[in-house]
Amino acid sequence: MIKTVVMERKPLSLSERTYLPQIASGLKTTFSNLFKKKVTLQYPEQRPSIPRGYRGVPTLVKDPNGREKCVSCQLCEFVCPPKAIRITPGHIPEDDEERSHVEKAPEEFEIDMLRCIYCGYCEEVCPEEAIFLQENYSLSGYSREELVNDKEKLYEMGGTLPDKHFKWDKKKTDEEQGNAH
Amino acid sequence: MSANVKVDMVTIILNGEEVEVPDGINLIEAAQIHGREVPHYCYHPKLTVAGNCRMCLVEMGMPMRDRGTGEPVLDSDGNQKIGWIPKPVIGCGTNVSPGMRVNTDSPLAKDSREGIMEFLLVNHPLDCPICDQAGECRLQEFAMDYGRGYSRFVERKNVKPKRTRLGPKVTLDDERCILCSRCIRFCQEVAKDDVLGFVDRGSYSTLTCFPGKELSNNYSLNTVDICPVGALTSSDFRFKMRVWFLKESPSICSESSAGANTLVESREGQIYRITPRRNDSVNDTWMTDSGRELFKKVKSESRLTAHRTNGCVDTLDAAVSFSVELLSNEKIAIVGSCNSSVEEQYLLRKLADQTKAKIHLPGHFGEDDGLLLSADRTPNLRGALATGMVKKYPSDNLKPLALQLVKGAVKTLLVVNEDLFALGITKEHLKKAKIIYVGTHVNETSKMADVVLAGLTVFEKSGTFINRNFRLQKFFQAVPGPAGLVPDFLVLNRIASELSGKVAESLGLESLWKEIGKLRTSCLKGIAYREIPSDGLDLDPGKLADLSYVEGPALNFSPIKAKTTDKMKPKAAKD
Amino acid sequence: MDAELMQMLALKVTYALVMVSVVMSIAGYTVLAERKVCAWMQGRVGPNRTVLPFISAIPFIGPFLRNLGLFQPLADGLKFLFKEEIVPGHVNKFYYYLSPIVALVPALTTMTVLPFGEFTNAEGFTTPLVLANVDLGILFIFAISSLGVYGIVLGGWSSNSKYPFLGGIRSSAQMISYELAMGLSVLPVFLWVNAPGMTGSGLSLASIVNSQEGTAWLVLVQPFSAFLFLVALFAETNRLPFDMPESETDLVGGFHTEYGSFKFGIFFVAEYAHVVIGSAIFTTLFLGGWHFLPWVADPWAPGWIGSLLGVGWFLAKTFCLIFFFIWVRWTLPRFRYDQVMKLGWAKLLPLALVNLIFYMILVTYLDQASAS
Amino acid sequence: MNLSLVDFLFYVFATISVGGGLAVILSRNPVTAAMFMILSLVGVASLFVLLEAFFLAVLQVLVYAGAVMVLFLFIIMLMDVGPESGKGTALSKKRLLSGFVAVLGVGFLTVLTLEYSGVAADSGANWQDVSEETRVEGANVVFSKSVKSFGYGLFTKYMLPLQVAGFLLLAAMVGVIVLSKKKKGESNDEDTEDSSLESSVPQPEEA
Repeated sequence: MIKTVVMERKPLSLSERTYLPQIASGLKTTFSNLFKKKVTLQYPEQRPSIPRGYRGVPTLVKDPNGREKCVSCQLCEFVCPPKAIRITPGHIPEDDEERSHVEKAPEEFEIDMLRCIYCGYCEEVCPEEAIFLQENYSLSGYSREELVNDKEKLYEMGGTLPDKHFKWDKKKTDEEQGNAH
Repeated sequence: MSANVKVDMVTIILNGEEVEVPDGINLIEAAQIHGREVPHYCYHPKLTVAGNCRMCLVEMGMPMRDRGTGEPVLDSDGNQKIGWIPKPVIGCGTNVSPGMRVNTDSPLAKDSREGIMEFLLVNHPLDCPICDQAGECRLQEFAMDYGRGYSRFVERKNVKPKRTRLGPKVTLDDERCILCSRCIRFCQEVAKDDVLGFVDRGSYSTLTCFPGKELSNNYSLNTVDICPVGALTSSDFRFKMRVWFLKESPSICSESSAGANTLVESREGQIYRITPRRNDSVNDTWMTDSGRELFKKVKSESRLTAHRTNGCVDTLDAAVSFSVELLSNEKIAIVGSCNSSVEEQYLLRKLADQTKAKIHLPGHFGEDDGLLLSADRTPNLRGALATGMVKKYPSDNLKPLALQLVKGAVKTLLVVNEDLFALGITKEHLKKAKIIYVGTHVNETSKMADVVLAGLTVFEKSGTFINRNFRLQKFFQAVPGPAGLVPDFLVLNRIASELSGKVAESLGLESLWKEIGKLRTSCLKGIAYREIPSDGLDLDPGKLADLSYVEGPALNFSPIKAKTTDKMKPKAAKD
Repeated sequence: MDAELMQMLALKVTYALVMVSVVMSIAGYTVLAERKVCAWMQGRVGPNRTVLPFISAIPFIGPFLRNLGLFQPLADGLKFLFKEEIVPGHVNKFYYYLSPIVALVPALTTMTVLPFGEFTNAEGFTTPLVLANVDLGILFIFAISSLGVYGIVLGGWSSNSKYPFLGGIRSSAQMISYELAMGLSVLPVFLWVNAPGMTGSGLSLASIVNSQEGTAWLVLVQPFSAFLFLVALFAETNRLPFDMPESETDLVGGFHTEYGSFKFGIFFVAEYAHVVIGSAIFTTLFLGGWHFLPWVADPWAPGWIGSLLGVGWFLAKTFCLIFFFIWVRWTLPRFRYDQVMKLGWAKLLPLALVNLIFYMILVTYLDQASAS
Repeated sequence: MNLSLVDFLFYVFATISVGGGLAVILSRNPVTAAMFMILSLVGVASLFVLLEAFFLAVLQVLVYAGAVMVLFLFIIMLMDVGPESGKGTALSKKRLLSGFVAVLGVGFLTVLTLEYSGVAADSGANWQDVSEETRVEGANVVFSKSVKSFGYGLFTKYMLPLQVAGFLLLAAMVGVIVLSKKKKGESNDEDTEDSSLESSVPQPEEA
């Protein structure tokens, strides 16, 4: 059992009770700070370095073949706490050589950045690794409509990310060789 | 399943617990009664047992008897010895018998399930993100509950045809099929349209339509409902919405007097699909394809979304007071509808009594398909009879009204949701008559009407229907109606109140039913709204049974007259 | 009215206008100084974005001025001017409008009796540069500046909202408490200056300044009085560590929480005008006014140049004091309300009394000694 | 009438003082009344300025307008004194009596003023003469606008009245302290308003 020791505060001396020496030393500190190097980041011209794993604006990415990865499973829409995501699912037509085996793709994909709270759940839940919160953090617009990112804008911001899975590529190879019945 | 049939109970020992179950049922049902889930794919309570998925494997044993003497074999403690069957048995194909020992979660049963799950998943594609079944997929659920959680399969998965068109409404993805054969059995046994089958063997086995045929009967979408995986999907609902977003509201199919129980599935005020709701006294677990399409009329172009007086959009207050003005005149006739709910028909009858109007009721009839599409194509013809709105069985036209119009005996017409011009009335007849139209969609009558009171569809309001079995069934609002519209029964109530010079009280279905329950000569006497069970209430038709109904024998239904003459044949359509 | 009177009036009005504009612009730039100094002390750079179209195009000088934020007060003023006037519905309209005026007017009025230099003409006749050379200068300043509290109290009360009200109440209590100590702390100064054998006459500020010419500044003679006066001055100008009426951290914005746009701007400027005037008074009383250095005669010759240099020197001292105000604000935390009250009544007031009595005795003793 | 600037200003300030005084009585809102009182006091101070009694004027503003009235306002606001209701206009005995006293008082003052200002007697002296330096009888003290001589006057010829006034004030202060001091064992919750007031009013005795 540890015994609690009550530390008595040392009584203040007369000079301490007037506070004046303390005030003087405080003044000295602030004065010396006048001439120290400033730490301000001149924001629009200088940009901060973004740490890894930063959660910026959510974007849609394409796979290395430049194909749409999102299959509109709507899990992000489901998991989104502020209901910022709105997806209209759509078919991929059968005559689309590249992607017909994927079957489904979003017809429209909207993220309302006025609602988004940058929680990153959408990125976490995405089974196709199609949605990423990237480094862009400054977002502004003149109207509410402008801040609703549609599919086109989301892909424009997202770009292409390296992909280790090539899921649909494998699927296609399987189809072409091997186990087709 | 009828209550009056005495069911013998037998005692079995389920997971070491002594329980009583009805005699003759299989182990899946028996376990379900006592809260134990036995996972299964091919078994369906309304179909014959196939026993080909092997998912429902359980451990089973019987008390041992000596083969020769039939004496019980006792162990050293003096208890009867249990003869455990060395291999697991399928729950669906094994019926209970007295003293039976069943273990649904013994290590053997668990191990069997895990093995079956692994086999089923060997070739099943990981399509869940794009698969419409995701969220209501048995394979997903059981893989979570009973699967081993990882795959030892390293080879390439089978590739089979995807996006195959089975029929006008059904799309097949063969890769996802687990060959449970539910759809095949449904087509053979219920729809009586034997078009589906398996071809090839082993891993090449594939579900397909027989050559030259397609799955095009009016019950094809039930195969989608019973498919435990995403192999069969509705072409219409395909990729429209994920099922976990959908809100389910119990409703009644308004297609015909069969009154199939349904679930209306909607998201944010928009209906995406209608699925059947199990009711063993009405529709089992089925419904028609045509009935699933009815929701499309809710948002159609021809929908009436605002009240009108003299062709101009107006408020409800104005429209009602104008209607009251018109109805205060002499020579009024009312055209009721078999599509209206019981409550609306009752209020219409009240209105007729107040205005001394005669009610004409046209019927809508078609072919009877012997299942769930009856010859009477309205949901509530018997409601009109039960509320006493009409006494006679309706005919398919309005000739008496036409005659009266010609005679000039009718000056004002209140039409509820019927198109007069489709029922033998001509513009010539209506020259001098004022028309008040209460309805949901634009038709020739609503275009001519002086007052249009826009109403709500069956999906936007609550109420009750009486089906061909004289079964009183409730339906509930699934989606909000267009802005500014109120349920028809409230509109009719306002008109009725204002006609008698009172201010309309706010009215709920509960309080309206207190009034309806007071009808003296009706079979609705004494019924309270809240006491109607969710799966319906059988009414005693009384004298109404003697009318000549048009429906023929069908699923869970035999015409009452036929029943009296033909007592020998039990339940004609059921097997 | 005769022409001479008219001429005199016109001249006085012109002087007053010049004075007002000078003080106001100093107040405006004090705001800038506050923001800059605070930023520097906190390792930031402060306002450095405002540009004027042509001046900023000048190489080197333009960017330099921009970095100093020299045009910021202009932008701030314009912002206050063009912001939407929002008058909350629950306020007492009349007093709500009145209080900013009441706050600003005393701050500007006190400077009428404030001498900031002197002019010696060819005949050697010296006139102090002051709008009204009143004999009772210091009392006048106390009297008028004590009226300034009404602006704050009324502003807090008329806002009809709890935080401004608390700010107003605190402010009035604080002003009353410290006015006493302030008055008592300057009494020894006048006692000293008016003592037999000294050069001062009455309560005139110009004579106080002139009594410090070529000899010790009063801050050296009466450091304790100067200290008490300075502390009371901080409290009277509502500067940290005594900014009870505002106390952003516990009262949102204090008395001006419900004020916006230009009315807030007036409050703001009034506060800084108080600081400027307060610094000037301190300079006058204790720092030798426009005179060069203690024990050093003014190195400039009398005449226009001399008086201009004197005024400049006066301003320089004032600016140093303003800087001190800012410096203290960004160094010290705020006192709690009860601490402020305790300090005022239980510490400052007795100390001032003791100080006064000490100088009374001292002056009498010196008088007796010189007489005998 | 030929108005000089000083005359004109006199009438302006007189109007302000008297009007302010009337408004103090007539306004229903206590804060407004207090503000008018300040206005009235400032008006009086201006009259003092016209008399070239700067010291008095400044003291008037400093003490009354600057300090006393702030306390007034402080109390009014803190106690949350609402506007007077307009009810009770009926003539009660109390009202009649107070009206009578008021009329009597005003009449008395008017008579006194007319009598002693010399306006009624049409003497050559008018009120401006007061500002002239006049020797106080029997003493070498100059009663003037100069602070120095003012001080001399106070501490020589008027020493006794000064001391008496000071003693009276002291007595009043002691009385206040005695009255406001709580008896021992008196519970705090008897009247919460007072105690809350006490805690927020500066209490020099506490330290």
